[in-house]
Amino acid sequence: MARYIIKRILVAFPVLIAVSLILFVLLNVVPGDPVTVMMREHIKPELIEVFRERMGLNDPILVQFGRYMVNALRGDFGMSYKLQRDVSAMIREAFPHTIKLAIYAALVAWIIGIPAGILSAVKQNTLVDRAFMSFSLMGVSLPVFWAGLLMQYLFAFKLGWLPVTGYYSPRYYILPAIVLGWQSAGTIARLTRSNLLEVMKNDYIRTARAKGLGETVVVVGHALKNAMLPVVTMMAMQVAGLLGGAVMTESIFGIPGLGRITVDAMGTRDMPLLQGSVLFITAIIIIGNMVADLLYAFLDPRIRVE
Amino acid sequence: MNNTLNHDGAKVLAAAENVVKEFKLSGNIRRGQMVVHAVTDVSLNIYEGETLAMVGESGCGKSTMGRLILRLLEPTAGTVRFEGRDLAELGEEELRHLRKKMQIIFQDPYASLNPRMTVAQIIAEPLNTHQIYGSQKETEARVKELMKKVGIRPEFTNRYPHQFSGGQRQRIGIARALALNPKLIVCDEPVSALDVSIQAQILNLLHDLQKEMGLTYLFISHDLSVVRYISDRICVMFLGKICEVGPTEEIFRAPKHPYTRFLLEAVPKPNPHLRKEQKAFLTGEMPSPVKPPAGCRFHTRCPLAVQRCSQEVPVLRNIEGRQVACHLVTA
Amino acid sequence: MMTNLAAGRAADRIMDMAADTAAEAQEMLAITDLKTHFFTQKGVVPAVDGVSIRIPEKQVMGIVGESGCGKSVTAMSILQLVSRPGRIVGGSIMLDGEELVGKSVKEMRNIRGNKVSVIFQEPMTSLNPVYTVGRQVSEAITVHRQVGKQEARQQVVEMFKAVGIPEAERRFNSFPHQLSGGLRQRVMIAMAMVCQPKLMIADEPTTALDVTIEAQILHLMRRLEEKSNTSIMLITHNMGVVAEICDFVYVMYAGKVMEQAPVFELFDHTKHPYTKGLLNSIPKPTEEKQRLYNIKGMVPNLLRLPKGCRFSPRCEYAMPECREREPELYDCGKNHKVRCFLYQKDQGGGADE
Amino acid sequence: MQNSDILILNDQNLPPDLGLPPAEDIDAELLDNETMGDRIKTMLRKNKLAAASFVVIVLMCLAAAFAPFLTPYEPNKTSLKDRLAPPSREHILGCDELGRDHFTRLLYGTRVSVMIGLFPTSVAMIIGTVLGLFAGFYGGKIDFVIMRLADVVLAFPSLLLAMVVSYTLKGGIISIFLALAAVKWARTARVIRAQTLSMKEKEFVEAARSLGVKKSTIMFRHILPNCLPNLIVLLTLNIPESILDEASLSFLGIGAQPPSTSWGLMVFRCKPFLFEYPWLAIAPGVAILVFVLAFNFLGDGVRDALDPYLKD
Repeated sequence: MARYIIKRILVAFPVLIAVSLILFVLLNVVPGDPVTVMMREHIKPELIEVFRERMGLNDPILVQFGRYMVNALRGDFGMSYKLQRDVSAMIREAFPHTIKLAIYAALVAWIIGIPAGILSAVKQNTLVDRAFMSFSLMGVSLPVFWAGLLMQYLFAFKLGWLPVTGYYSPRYYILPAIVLGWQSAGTIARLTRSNLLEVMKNDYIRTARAKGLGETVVVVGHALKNAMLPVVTMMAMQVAGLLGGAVMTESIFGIPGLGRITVDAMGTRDMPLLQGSVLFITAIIIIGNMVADLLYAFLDPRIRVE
Repeated sequence: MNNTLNHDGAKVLAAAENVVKEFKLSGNIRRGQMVVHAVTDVSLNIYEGETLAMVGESGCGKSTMGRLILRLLEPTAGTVRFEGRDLAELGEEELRHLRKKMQIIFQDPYASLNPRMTVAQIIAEPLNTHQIYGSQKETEARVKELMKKVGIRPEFTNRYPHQFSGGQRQRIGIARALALNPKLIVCDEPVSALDVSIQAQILNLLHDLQKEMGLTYLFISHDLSVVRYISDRICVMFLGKICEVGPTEEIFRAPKHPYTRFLLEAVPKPNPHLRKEQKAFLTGEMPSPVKPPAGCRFHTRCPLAVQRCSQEVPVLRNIEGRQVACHLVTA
Repeated sequence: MMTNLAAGRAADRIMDMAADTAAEAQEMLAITDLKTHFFTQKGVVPAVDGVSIRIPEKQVMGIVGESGCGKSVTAMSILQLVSRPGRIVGGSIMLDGEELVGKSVKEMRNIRGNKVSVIFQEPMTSLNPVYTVGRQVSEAITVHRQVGKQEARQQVVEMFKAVGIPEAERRFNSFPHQLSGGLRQRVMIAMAMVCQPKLMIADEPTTALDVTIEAQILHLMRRLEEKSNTSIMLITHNMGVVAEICDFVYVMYAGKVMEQAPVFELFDHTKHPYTKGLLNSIPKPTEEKQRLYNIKGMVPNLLRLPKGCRFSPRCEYAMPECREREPELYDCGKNHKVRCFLYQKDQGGGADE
Repeated sequence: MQNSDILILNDQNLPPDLGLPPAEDIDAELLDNETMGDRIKTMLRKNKLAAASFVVIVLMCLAAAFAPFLTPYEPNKTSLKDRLAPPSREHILGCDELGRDHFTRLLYGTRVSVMIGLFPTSVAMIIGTVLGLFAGFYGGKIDFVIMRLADVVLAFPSLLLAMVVSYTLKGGIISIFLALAAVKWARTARVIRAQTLSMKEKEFVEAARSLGVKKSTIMFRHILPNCLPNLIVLLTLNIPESILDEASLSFLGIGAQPPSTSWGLMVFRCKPFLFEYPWLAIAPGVAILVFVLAFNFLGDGVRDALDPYLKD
């Protein structure tokens, strides 16, 4: 088990570095000179070269990458071109908003998704099943940005129950969390249902019934644990995935989280900020996936007990 | 084991010389690599026209042995010869060519036929691969001939495998193996997935085909009654090593190796009068092929084991017309 | 799961029969004219089509047949665990004088694992991979007996010792994947025996095991049967296994019992052409190498059973009569019954049905 | 190996072993000879929702193809007097902020979604299939390189990666094409690799090897056709995802660029008028939802129908 953990962590590292490299290269081949973006037009052409040299932009890309990574590990993501602020400080400010949103959304997803999935499986091919599954499919098919707008229109503007945008109290997070969580709820419900149905076909379920166990004990006691193994992994991964999904939600609901920063940075072509935030989000997702794997290993005795 | 003729004067068709096969277990980083010792230092001759049976329990390496003989697996060490040629020295093209002479029939009639090919395509594949016939017509005629030979109605050429029963599928697999007129056929548990009544049909078919075409079989099975019916010689394996090799009837009449004896004893006989109240049977489980016991691999389960058995690996010795690997057996 | 409606209807009809069967109550299990059908899209599959089986106390009773003959469905019918789209459509199952057909789901639960237990072919897949074997076996106790955790544990360890699991204490906390196939099957047997059931159904218990392990398991079952009051219903396709441990044998073919006799009688005086065929298809050590006897053709499609005797298309003794109507089980004395017109004249005590 | 009959009979499709009369008179109608196509057809007959979805998809594709014949307006023709006109007989969905007929733009937007659903997905899946086949079949270093690359791609949230790629390529439909293709191949490669690995162990592949069949033939004639059900399933997952991703990217302003029409872009452009002219933003959203939902319903049905093939 300990070795499994070490191995899993060791595998995550190269992925993280490769991801960073790809991002770095992608963002650095963007046409448009960063110096020009930073200084706008108020710069003499001969000075551009000087600045480029001073900023190390003329070095080979791998050297630049190495320098960037060394600094990033020290918590220094450089300065935002546009806002002339420390990128890491901006990320530090934005992250709590995003993580809050992600956790609220995850709660929505779990509280709705898991019971819906279990009920659908138990009542397979009934009206309940069909209703839950249609609802889940809606969640998966819904464009997040549009659902957000629609809810703003309905619950905030028309009914006036909830605030339109902002981030001042938990009330402000209700709509974004529902919008973001619905999609995950759909995924979780569908996965729970299909896993449970699959597990119910196993021989050991027949054994459990032959023992004289009641149907509830069979489902909850014997099937659910097996069925939930992949679901738990999926849930852990989704907390990370929700961070990515927050990009959309935040920009609609005006929450100044990581997603908002990323979208803004894209609009203003603010490279260091964009690079820093995307890298940060991706790193968290990779770590999240790693945790998910470890969780699975911990829950499954076939891996835990060698 | 360099004699190329057996006592009847038959030639050696295929031979294994000190063959070793180890599988590395990946995904484990505990001290060193875990290695499954599937086959350890096995030497064996298969004579032309005979049926040599390999018997043993699961994990004894009999199936691996069959695949090594066909070079579907590469041995970790040792030599496999076919008609006197070392298969390792052949190039890829030469080996492909040689495959015409050796074929295999599988256990699972459901997995051994590609579900997306028709019967005609399946049986014609060897013919097309080696471009045996110039025209499609000739190939088709040969396919129909083969189908008749194995007892499948030739009208069914365009059917898919799932439209046949297990027994019929096994016939199709046999037809595919026969298409190139091979010399050696490795039969890997060909009847163990079939019902008893169907099993008899397939065994008869294999028997008839051997007579008609002069085939040599390496017959891998765990079912001793089947083995007794079909084979001329038997090779008993335990945990990657040969225990005993000899003529079928003699081994059944008087097994020499303790494992062979227990194995024969354990088989439930379809005769209640042979039921014994206190039957001697082996205790314990098969040891792990990852950490095989030192010395004789059978010593942990062998009630006759003495100290020597746990220290010294017994060699396969010629005793009264057979070969036995046991310290305790003497002539 | 079980369709109560059909079972109820069946039960009504059974009530009439119950009076007759009650007389033979010393039998542990008495199945009478059991019909379990599967309602598939392509039609009704009569997997079990009027089967009557009796198991006296303390006996090992074998059911033999090839795949699709209905032997497993018969077993599952006893537990009423026949999966959809199958259900019992008629007949009676009396367990120690108690009618099982028509019992409610709750009543059946109290019987499963308690009075009737079962072990399956694949010990690997029959155990839940995420729980320790000890927990899974003690569950069988706690669900039926009012015992504490500690006591259940003790009983399980006792049982583990009884079925020959070495280091029983330590094995209690093992997960299934840590055990070998033979040990897993012993765990299954422990689970089946732990409540001292009246009947243990063993559905191909050794088919997935190696011969030397098979011999161990068969020996164990024989010993358990002698020591306890449990009757065993052994389902197998292997005539060798039958000869090895059974007292009485039923031979099934395409949903019906073709022949039934005490094991020595069956092997010594085989009567039904199908049973003969089965026995002759097994290569015999005594014979010189010649062609094996084989039954021509295949098991019929249950959706389209042939008219008359369902074995007649494959039978070399078939007479015109065989293709016209179905033979009954004819009593040939010595507790030997055969469903074949060839033995109509031998009939001693009259037809069974 | 003998199956217990209870499990066999549980299935609607009786296996041939049980279902065959003597060899002399095999009765074709009783055999389980349904092809994949048959199964999907049967599913469509039984599953009303999937059938309706299929019709919706076909209609929307037709609408995309024949857009010019279905509306009298030009998608990009502005008309100041019709600026933000409410729905009326002439303009059934009203007009946008530049006075362009909203319904017309919606129709033309269908083209973008249909194309996005089909092309980048197909390209990504072809690449993924080939890479997955090679990785699974050859193993070793090739496998390692391809699969680590897939790991890296899958480590990104796909939308974020698509955003970055699209940003690098300066937006526009083409950049979305490339961005989606760059992201979506990885999952296909993984699934096909896993399938190839399991197929490689199948005895019929070993049989082909023992016959001396060439490796390339084994790969493309024996293994690939057996991946077909997996590919269809992946397709039913990838198409709706791609459509949604395009809409999201366009909504963020890094996808389709004006003046081209795209549903996501339309929602983005009409966002400022949400509270006064809600239909403008709602209509393209409904279009996206209906289209994606239809694909998902159909996909669900197809997956159910192909279930037995996936378990082979």
